[in-house]
Amino acid sequence: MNAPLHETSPTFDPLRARADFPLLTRSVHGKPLVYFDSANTSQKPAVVIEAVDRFYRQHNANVARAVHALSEEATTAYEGARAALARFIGAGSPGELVLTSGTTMAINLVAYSNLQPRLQPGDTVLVTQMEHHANIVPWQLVCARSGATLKVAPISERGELIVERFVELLTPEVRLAGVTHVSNVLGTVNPVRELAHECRRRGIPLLVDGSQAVPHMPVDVQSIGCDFYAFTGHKMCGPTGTGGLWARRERLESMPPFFGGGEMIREVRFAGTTFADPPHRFEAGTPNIAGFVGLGAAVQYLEGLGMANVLARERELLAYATDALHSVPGLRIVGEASGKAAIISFLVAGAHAHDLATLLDLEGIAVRSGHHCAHPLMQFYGVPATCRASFAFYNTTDEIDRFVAALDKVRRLLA
Amino acid sequence: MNAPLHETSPTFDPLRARADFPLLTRSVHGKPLVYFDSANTSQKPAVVIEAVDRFYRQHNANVARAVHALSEEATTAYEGARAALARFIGAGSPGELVLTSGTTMAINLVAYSNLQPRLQPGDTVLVTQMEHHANIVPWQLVCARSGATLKVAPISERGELIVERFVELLTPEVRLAGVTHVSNVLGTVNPVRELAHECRRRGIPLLVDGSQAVPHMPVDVQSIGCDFYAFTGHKMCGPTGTGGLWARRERLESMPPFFGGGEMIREVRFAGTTFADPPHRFEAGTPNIAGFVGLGAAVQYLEGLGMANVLARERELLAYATDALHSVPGLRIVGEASGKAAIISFLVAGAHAHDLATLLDLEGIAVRSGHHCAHPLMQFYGVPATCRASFAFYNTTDEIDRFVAALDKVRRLLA
Amino acid sequence: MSAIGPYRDIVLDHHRAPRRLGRLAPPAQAAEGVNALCGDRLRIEVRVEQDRVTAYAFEGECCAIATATASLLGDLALGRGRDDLALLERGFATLIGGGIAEIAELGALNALSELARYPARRKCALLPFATLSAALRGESRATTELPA
Amino acid sequence: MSAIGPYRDIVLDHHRAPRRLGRLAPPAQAAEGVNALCGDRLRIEVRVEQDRVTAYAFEGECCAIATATASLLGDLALGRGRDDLALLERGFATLIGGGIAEIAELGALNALSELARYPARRKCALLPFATLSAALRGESRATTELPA
Ligand SMILES: Cc1ncc(COP(=O)(O)O)c(C=O)c1O
Ligand SMILES: Cc1ncc(COP(=O)(O)O)c(C=O)c1O
Repeated sequence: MNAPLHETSPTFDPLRARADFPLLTRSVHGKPLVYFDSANTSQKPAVVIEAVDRFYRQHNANVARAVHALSEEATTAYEGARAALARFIGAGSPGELVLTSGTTMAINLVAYSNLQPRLQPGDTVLVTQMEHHANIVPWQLVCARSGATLKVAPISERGELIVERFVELLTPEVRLAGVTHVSNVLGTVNPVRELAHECRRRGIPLLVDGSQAVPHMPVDVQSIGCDFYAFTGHKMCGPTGTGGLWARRERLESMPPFFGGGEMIREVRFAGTTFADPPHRFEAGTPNIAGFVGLGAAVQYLEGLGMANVLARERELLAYATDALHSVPGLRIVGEASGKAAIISFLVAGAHAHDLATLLDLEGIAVRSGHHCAHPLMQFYGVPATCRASFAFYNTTDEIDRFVAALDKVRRLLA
Repeated sequence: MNAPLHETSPTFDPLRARADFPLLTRSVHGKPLVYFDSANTSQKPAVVIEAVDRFYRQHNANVARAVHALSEEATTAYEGARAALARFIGAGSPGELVLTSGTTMAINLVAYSNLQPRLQPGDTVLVTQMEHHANIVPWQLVCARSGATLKVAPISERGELIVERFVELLTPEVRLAGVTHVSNVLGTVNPVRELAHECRRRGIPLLVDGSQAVPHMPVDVQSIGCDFYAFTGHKMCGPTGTGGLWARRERLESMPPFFGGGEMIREVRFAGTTFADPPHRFEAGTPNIAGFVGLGAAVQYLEGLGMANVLARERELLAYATDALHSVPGLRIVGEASGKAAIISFLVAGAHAHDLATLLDLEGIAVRSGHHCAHPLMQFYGVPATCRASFAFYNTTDEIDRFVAALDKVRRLLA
Repeated sequence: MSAIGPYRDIVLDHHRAPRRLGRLAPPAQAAEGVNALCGDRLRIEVRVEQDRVTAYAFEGECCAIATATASLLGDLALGRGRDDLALLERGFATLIGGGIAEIAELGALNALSELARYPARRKCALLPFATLSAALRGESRATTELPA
Repeated sequence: MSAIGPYRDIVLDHHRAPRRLGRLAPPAQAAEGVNALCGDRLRIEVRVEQDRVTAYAFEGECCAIATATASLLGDLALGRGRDDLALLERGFATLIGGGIAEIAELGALNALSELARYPARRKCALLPFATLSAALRGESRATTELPA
């Protein structure tokens, strides 16, 4: 559990890592693909694709339901993935990790099973101005049912959380705080340890949305000290339809069941049903078994690279790209927090984000344009949309050069 | 939409179909595998495995979020799968089909979003004695929150729903009825059209659990006439973590959002969020994109076989197996409804179900033992567990011969 | 870099120098078109006399595709009636949906036919059409996102 | 067909003819072991004198693995104290978990070591142990399903 998983390894070779990703050899509109949309979803290394494939060809069966050999194999693989994930994020034990279909479900589970039963009229939930809709809308939905309200901690123009204001807003009627570890639009890395400390002092549970952190840096949920940590598999080299909710054991134990069905029960009677212990209490029905087998392989792959190496490599790419973009006239970077992650949102004077993205796509370059599921953040900056280039360790400085050159052409075309 | 998808085709060749399933060539404990656990999860044809693989290697991107080419391809593939599924089950349009992670989530969605807001103390929900936990526990959970209760329609010793009693129980305080199309333990095929007719006459929404029907027979939700139809992808040759909820458009439109997050919104503001139309309103977050691409391929595969052929072939296997099992001394089949599906639960005098299953597994034969997520049905028959052999079109009579011979050996060993 | 994909020269030209930008003096019929998800927002005003559009103006914050379409649509709309325009709207949707290669009556708007290959951007080009037809029907708002 | 997998001859023998089946005359300490999910259910009664088990009986509706284990456990338990049995319970769990090949003191119970390859059935063999230790601790119920 305490193995040094996140050591830098002298053997990390970015081009070798890149070669692990079959999709990156593709072309688009006749040009070699430059994939700068990893914050949306990451590409998958061959080992992950093959793990899913192999599961279906050799071990496919339902989990925890039958005594036959295939079912044992499937259960071992599925629970093995849980254990690998738990270790990867620094959980105290696999029993603290509920496997979900992604971050969105993880947060909804907390909203409906942990928060809603405690929520009274007049209570509040605190989030920040930079949250993804997944860390806003579930709280809005349960607040609306309970007469509670959502409060918003402000950010600076640079895109940094104003920590003192966040702390001031941690007033006694706050029942839960939700903050993203890393902003999917700004790249801002929030000081989640400090925030968790402030929350814990006040007895307020803190949920950290780790969607953009787990794929890009060493994460240790226990040393963060939060109560809930949500993340999604498809952004961390894993299959779609996978993710997890880590929670302190006490929290999980006090949460009533939410989804009903097979696997989460101890005994079903029409006169009254008793439920399994966590994490199974929260995993009703047949899970995405093959997906989690793939996610287990993704974790092993990332551990092999070393998350410190991943972080270091992506910092290099970020610095290189930030520099290069400064040469593009009329370009403004949205989100300039110090120590940010490898995500660059930008605006170009006189060019609409969607036009930029479509024209870049015609050059083979995939960036995302739009609101990035963060309407309130767009409202804060007073823009309908931004373009976003987001990097992963498998990207290269050559790709950044192609991107910046294309952006300059495209900008001139639209001007 | 009205193409004759379910015609029998003279070219259906069971052994050729079997060869489409890579896992079926495996051995277990040194013996060639006999997989008789398809009611638990089906095996996957190579075309499905390859569709998932190909998606990750060539088209992987998030859906409906970016304008770049990969994202367009992913969105087209994902929405194409929705359309194929909708057509396969006879939906009026793809917009009536909410994609979920499986039957369990589909039923929970109805419980929390459709039923709970309408439920008052004194109201009831009607289910049958033969339901899977997925069609019991969600109703219990929302009933418990609302002071409503669950009523149970009885079955006969043969395992048939007593239709007159079901109809009598459709009293005015019933807010919803839930019935399985095909029992996963007994193989009983319920007269869902008739039940839907009786429910509709009384204005009671009917949810049909189609988990065991869609994979094994032509299904046309509109001609059934129910309000909700839930099904799961992993039992119909598709990937894990996929499934769907079909619902009448009026029902979906009147349902408030349940899971919050990206994709299901129109506009998020801290002052108040507006939501997308169905089905997207109910699909928060990044879906299991690759899984649904695989499920689309599964539908195409099943359409290629012809569901009428599948049904006919499985009826042959059922008749053959039922006959053969009658030769095993002390064996009793649980569930003898007429016209049943290819599922045989059985008990052997003096032998515990789990011992039978483990010993059969040592002979390479995978059957399920246990309560099959149907505790109340086990209580009805007064047994803790049964053994269950469930067949799919890819099974053979040779396999049945091996199974029956092994069962006879095993029975004698335990006697 | 020159004209590429749906960004043909005429499209770029109308994006850079939109025609009939602004507002009409009353009386006029107006509607707002809003694609909240992508952030396009425009206002179209028309004057209708004897069932024909006799004046057209628009303004908004839009992408190049929507702006150019709104600009080109002015030419098309003038002198035409509501039914005629409804028909052309359907024709335009078919064109950019890839259902047909060219529709003579759409004139310069045929330049947008490349959108057949960019489904995510079709709603941008449809927004001005939807907004115009809302204005003609006396409705105040239109969207081409998430067709109900 | 003869002995196979975890169903060694001695296991089959104790399944067919369980020893010490029934109940004890009072005074006795008893506990119920229930694995609701798989349906195993047994009752173990013991008499303890001077910290040692001096009598043992069991009954129940169980699979062959649980029945044979409960039967073999009687031999093991007689004459032993609670701490000693707790140690052997841990040893047995290690044995059937594949952590060790044989534990001399477990005697005939070593026949169940094959369960290392059948994880889903381990809880069947552990149930009699857990039930015995519950009885010795003065608790009334035990389960080996879903360890909390
Ligand atoms: C009749 C029935 N209903 C519901 C389910 C639950 O399906 P899932 O586990 O895929 O959600 C099953 C299968 O496990 C079933 O057989
Ligand atoms: C910060 C953040 N939170 C939540 C999510 C939602 O993740 P998912 O769609 O996988 O549930 C995302 C990604 O879309 C994200 O970037």
